[in-house]
Amino acid sequence: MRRFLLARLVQAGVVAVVVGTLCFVLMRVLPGDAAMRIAAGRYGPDAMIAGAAEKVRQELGLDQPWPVQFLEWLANLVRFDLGHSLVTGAPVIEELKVQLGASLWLAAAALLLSLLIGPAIGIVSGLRPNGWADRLGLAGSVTLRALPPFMLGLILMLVFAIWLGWLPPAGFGSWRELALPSLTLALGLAAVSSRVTREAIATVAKAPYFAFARHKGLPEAAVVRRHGLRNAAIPVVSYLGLQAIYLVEGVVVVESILAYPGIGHALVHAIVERDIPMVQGTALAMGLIFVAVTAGVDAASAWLDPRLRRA
Amino acid sequence: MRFARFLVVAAVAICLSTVTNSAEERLLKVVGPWEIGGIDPAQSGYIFSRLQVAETLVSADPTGKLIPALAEQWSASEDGLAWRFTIRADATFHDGTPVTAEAAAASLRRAQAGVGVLTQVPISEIAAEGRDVVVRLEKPFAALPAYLVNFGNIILAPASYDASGKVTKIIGSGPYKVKSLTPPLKLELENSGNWWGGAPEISEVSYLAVGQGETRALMAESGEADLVFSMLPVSVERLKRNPKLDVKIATIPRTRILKVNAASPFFDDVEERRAISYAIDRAGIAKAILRNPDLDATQLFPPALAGWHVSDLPPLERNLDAARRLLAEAGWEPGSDGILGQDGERFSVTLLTYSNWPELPPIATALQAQLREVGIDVEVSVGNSSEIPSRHRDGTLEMALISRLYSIVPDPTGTLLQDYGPEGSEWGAMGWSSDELLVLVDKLVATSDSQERAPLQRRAIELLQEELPSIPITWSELAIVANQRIAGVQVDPLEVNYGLASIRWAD
Amino acid sequence: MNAPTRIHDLSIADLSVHSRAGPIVRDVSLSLQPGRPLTLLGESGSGKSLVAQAVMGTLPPELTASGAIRLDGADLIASTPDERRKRWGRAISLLPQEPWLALDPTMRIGPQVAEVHRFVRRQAAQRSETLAHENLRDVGLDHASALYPFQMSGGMCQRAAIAIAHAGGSGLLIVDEPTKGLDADLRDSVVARLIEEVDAGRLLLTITHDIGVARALGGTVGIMLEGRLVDHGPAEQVLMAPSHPYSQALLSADPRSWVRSAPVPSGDVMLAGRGLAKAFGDHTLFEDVDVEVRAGEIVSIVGPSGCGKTTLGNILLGLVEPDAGTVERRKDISLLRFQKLYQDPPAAFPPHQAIRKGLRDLVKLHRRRWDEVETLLARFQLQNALLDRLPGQISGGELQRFAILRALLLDPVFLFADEATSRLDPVSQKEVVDVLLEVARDTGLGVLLVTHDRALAEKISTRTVMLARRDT
Amino acid sequence: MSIETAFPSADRPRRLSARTIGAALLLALAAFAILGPWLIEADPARQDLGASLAPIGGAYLLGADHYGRSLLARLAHGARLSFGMAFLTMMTAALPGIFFGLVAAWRGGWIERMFELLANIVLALPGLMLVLLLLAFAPGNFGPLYLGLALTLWVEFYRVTRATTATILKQPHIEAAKLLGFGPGYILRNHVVPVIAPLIATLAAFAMATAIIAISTLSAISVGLQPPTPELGSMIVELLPYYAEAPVHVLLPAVLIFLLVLALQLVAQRETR
Repeated sequence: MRRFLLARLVQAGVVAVVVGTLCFVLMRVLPGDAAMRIAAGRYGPDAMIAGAAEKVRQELGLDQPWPVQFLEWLANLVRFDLGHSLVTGAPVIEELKVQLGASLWLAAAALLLSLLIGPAIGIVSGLRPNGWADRLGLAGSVTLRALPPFMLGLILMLVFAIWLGWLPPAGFGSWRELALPSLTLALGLAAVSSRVTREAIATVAKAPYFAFARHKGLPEAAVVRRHGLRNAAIPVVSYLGLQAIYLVEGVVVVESILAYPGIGHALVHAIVERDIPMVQGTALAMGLIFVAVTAGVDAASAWLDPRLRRA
Repeated sequence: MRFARFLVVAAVAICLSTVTNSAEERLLKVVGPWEIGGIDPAQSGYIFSRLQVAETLVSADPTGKLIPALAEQWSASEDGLAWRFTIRADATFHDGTPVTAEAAAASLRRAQAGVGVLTQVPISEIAAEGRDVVVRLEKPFAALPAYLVNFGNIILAPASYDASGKVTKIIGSGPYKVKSLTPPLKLELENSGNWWGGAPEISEVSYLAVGQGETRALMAESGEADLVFSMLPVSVERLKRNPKLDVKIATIPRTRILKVNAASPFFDDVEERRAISYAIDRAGIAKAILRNPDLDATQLFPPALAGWHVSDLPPLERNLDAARRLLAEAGWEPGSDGILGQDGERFSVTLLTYSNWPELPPIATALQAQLREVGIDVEVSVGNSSEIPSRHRDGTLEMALISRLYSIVPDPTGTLLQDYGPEGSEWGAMGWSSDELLVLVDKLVATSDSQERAPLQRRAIELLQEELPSIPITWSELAIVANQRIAGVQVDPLEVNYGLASIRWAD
Repeated sequence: MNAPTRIHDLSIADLSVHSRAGPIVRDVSLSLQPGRPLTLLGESGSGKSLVAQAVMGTLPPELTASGAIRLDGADLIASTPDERRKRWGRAISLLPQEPWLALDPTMRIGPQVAEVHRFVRRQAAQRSETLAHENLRDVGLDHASALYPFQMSGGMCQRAAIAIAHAGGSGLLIVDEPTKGLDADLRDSVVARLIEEVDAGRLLLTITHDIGVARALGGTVGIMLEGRLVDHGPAEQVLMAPSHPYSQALLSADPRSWVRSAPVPSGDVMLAGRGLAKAFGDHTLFEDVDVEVRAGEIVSIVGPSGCGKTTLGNILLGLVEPDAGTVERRKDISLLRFQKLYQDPPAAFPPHQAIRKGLRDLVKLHRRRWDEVETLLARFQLQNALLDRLPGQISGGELQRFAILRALLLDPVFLFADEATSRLDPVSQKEVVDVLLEVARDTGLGVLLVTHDRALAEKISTRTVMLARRDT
Repeated sequence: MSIETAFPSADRPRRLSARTIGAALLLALAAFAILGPWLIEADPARQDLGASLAPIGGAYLLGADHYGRSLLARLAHGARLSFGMAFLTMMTAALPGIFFGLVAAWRGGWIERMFELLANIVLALPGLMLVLLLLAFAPGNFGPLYLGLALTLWVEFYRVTRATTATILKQPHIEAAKLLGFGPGYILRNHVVPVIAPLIATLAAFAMATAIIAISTLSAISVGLQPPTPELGSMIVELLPYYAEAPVHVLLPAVLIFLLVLALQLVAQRETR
């Protein structure tokens, strides 16, 4: 157990440094005058940028040689200080708290929703392969996967916000604003997870231990509950982990269409405005989330499948 | 199946809470495109000014006439080198402290040291004397009060700044005070309770920044927002048909112009610039893209801008033959591929623009297609707005489509001063300058007497029309959608202040 | 242990099983009483398992059974799926083949037994656990209730399955290939266990292709061929004096009844291992083993599974590096002439490549002539038609002979036969072994035979090396 | 895959038909994308503001967009663009992915560990960020867009190839083939490729689908390709505000994307299960 955690920590460290460095280098070699862009980001296109840019340059010490700036960043990183946003001037940590927080809420809600939809459908289809439920599920999943997320988002917006008028088309704060974006994401996820679950269940249903459970005389419900779900959950969980990773970045589209203040939204702006600390911070956060998620998945799988606990 | 049960429960829960939630508490919901970056006045002061959280010394009414705000009156010394602004006695900041001349002077000094418009005023000193803020100048500058209207010069309480002089929170003096701020998208306001103008009609306001124009329209239609700012032209059509909504439109002193590099071989000759102007189908653009034929910019300023629109000026219009003729005279011959050329050089230019204003890229593509017809090959590059200033400075800019605001101070003089100075400016002329215009602008800056100004203004416009240092394309309008739940909404073309305080519930 | 619900008689009358294509089991009549276990012998596809499935009521939907199966008067064929299902665990229980696959890999053994008390016999959770523990103790697994299947040996899993049958308290026990995948010693203990079941008053129906099991169980024996019951009677009679020719063939195919015919070495040492040792992690397989194989002889390595037989063979072939010791090969002989036969014939051929393609490429690669293949085919009685099938479509026996044929194309001097016949039914095993012996004799091929079947080793090997399992 | 062995009779015909439908659809779309642009002489960038939102039928076969550009022409070029880009991206991702996968599985050891690390880093880097960063180099250009996508997509190919190949190489028939004197080349051709080929085909189809969606999505949030490039995603977003006046116009590009991805999905069907 301790070795597991240690390994993860090391991995996290490596990811942090690699990702951060990579962003730094990329942002550095980007064309265009950073100070100008930051100024534009700050004061908007109506302002007289040129003058502002000079002030920005001095204020942020952008004229320092880049090794100095990089070492500074590293040093701060060790102190868990991600620096200040060049544009808003707020500490990156604070910005992340808001934006990453929002995205995580969104992601969590989406994941939960997709868990309510996907596996449920998957189990129903998997227990009767090629039954009508299965075919319906397949059709649905293929259709959903063929829809670009932004189109799905727009469709849902038209249906729920305009025609039915149930939910606000945009914004954030209460669950009502959360509903549309998370549903958009959830449907996309469920489209795949339902099939994964279906495969898993169908495979388990043909396993000798599933048959033996029946031959023991257990009632069907008990067979499915005690010997079906857990075994089927193993592949599903490891797959969900993968999804969760794509989720965190998949939110960007939904965010920009549905005016949701998430990490993707922030990332796009940060890159356009050359807000290096924000980009590094965001990437860092995402990288660490990746590590955390994989760790979580490993733990979950180990809990589900004792065979993985060997050694 | 357990999951099935979950599903049902969830569904029921959602429906129920939809019902319960549909009964809204009385909160004025405002939606606009502007995100709240930092809270420094120079950055997002306009939001706090428009939402009446913070105030400036001087304000302007929708016609552009200067009106008292925190300063109940002001006057200039004979030589025009010293201005006195008297702070009204009954003004208090949201933290309860009175608005003193010293506090106001501090805010202004800070603004002057920053990057805002005040940096362009020849100020030698800003001091507080009793209830007066005294601004001393190096040379007469009649437009000073107008400059103070700009959002960069809002007056904040001393407690708003930290030791280093950085703004940490917005403590203004307006009818609304900040309840909560979630950058970059959300701002919640409540009745400040101590505004000199009396209590606002509606005491709770929320502002949400929504970047996508289409989404803003949907929010208006779905009734999720009471007041929505700057609608896309296309949605306006649709919204007008909606019985539950009022659409209010005002032409604003913002013109979309084609900034050309008059130093480059392509545009060095005024005939060439005229040719370009002839090649452009403004009417088509206004009709098809802006959905309002009246926005066709026949000259730099729209009729609404009193004293700055010369009605009998020959309009800029499309005339392909004239365009071709002028280009031919300028020595451009069509090449084999239909693209013009002059001693081996193809008439092929890059048109920079940016998407901060969603209509710019479409207009750019329209221009691209139209210029192609007279044999000019244009490559559109949509980038960051900062590229235009930087390319202006290193002189590599060829053409840029920009949206220029002429009411940064209510009086366009300020902008003209910026844009058509001796060596041009990043949002104005490039490689072009006119001594006559410089003289005109200097005079305009020095006097505030409209009788004196009128001929000067007229001449300035004519000059710009003849010389076309930058080519007007279309004027702009501000479309506001108000739900009929609310009444008393009026549009401020200068976007100084949205008058939220006077909005009330219709019922 | 809770006494089994008494069942006095299972009688099968004129049982036939039909598929769309036609009957695949014809008029089987059998009967089974307490104290006299019934064992069905026959090669795979002989229909013996179908009979068991008919009794259990687990025939695939596309198959239909006719005739009568009476369990104390109740007709099993006539009964509805629900009625059948009600009997599972309560009246009839099934010992699955390869129990380590039939136990839930993610659940401890204790609960897997307890749930039978809980959900079948409706006991309280607490009580179920105690009962389950008793069941486990009865099969000598009292320490194992907290183990997961993957932590238990094949034998333990086998016994756990029996404990589950006990828990249900059924009176009829159907056992499907109880010794599949178990080595000799374990086999005997399983058989002993089954006899206890009979003594406890259960009816026992066993399906196997292992004559040893049938002999050990005694009682009644039936021999099936192509869906027919060709021989049926008391064990001693059927197994001593079989009436039907197939029965005779089957019995004579049992290594025990072979005449010893070990080839004599026809040349000098082809391959020798000296002082070989190998360990995986901290588990030592063997130490200081000496083997040498001379031309034309068959050397057998015998030992229980997991003792490192295969590894030893691989070391000699140079596929695995020994931890200690040396392997001496004749320098003047190309490595290509040291070949190997695999335990699972289908796995030794690329699954999606027709046999012909594989052989053609081999012939081309080593510039042989195709007619050599033709002659070998004739010699091993392999029809040309088989050449165009995929490995999956050919019986194990034939496939193993193709493997030998393939090896012979490189005229090998040494062949490592790794459990080469353990997955084959007796008859095809005999055929393959005969081929091996013949080849060894004619070509002076030295064979290293790895097997867990002592009888087989005794009968055909010049010398035998014993490896014991060392449990560390 | 297990399912198939279980229900051959029930499964085969349906699955096959789904795939054939997909294949047919894909062919039709490919034809439209390849032939369309030079059968339709109309210039997709040619504006005619007079004919803004011209109705379907009429002068323009599929109507005209808000600038009066022929939708038919734009759809054809858009299809070609999405298709071409997707294919290019897929190839650029697949070739190195497969190659690395094979090498890693074959050589194992530190080479494998190195590739694993590389793959993990790429996974940890938000793919979106990679694309955005690269796009920032040359906004609105094809190069960085497709490079960024390829950079994020190759991992999938690598992992599948490596995993499958590794399991194949463990099987006895490989050892047998080696003992029989067959070289790596032969083993690769006859033992490995036949097994991984269908998997790769599936991945390829999915990768292309992903690429198409990603491209259109990026232009939809206006960080992708630039006007007047007839890109399906940006076409939808450009036309969206007019959904009240000309709903069909908005639907056309949407439907085209949908069909493209759907076709690829269907083609990929069989091996996915």
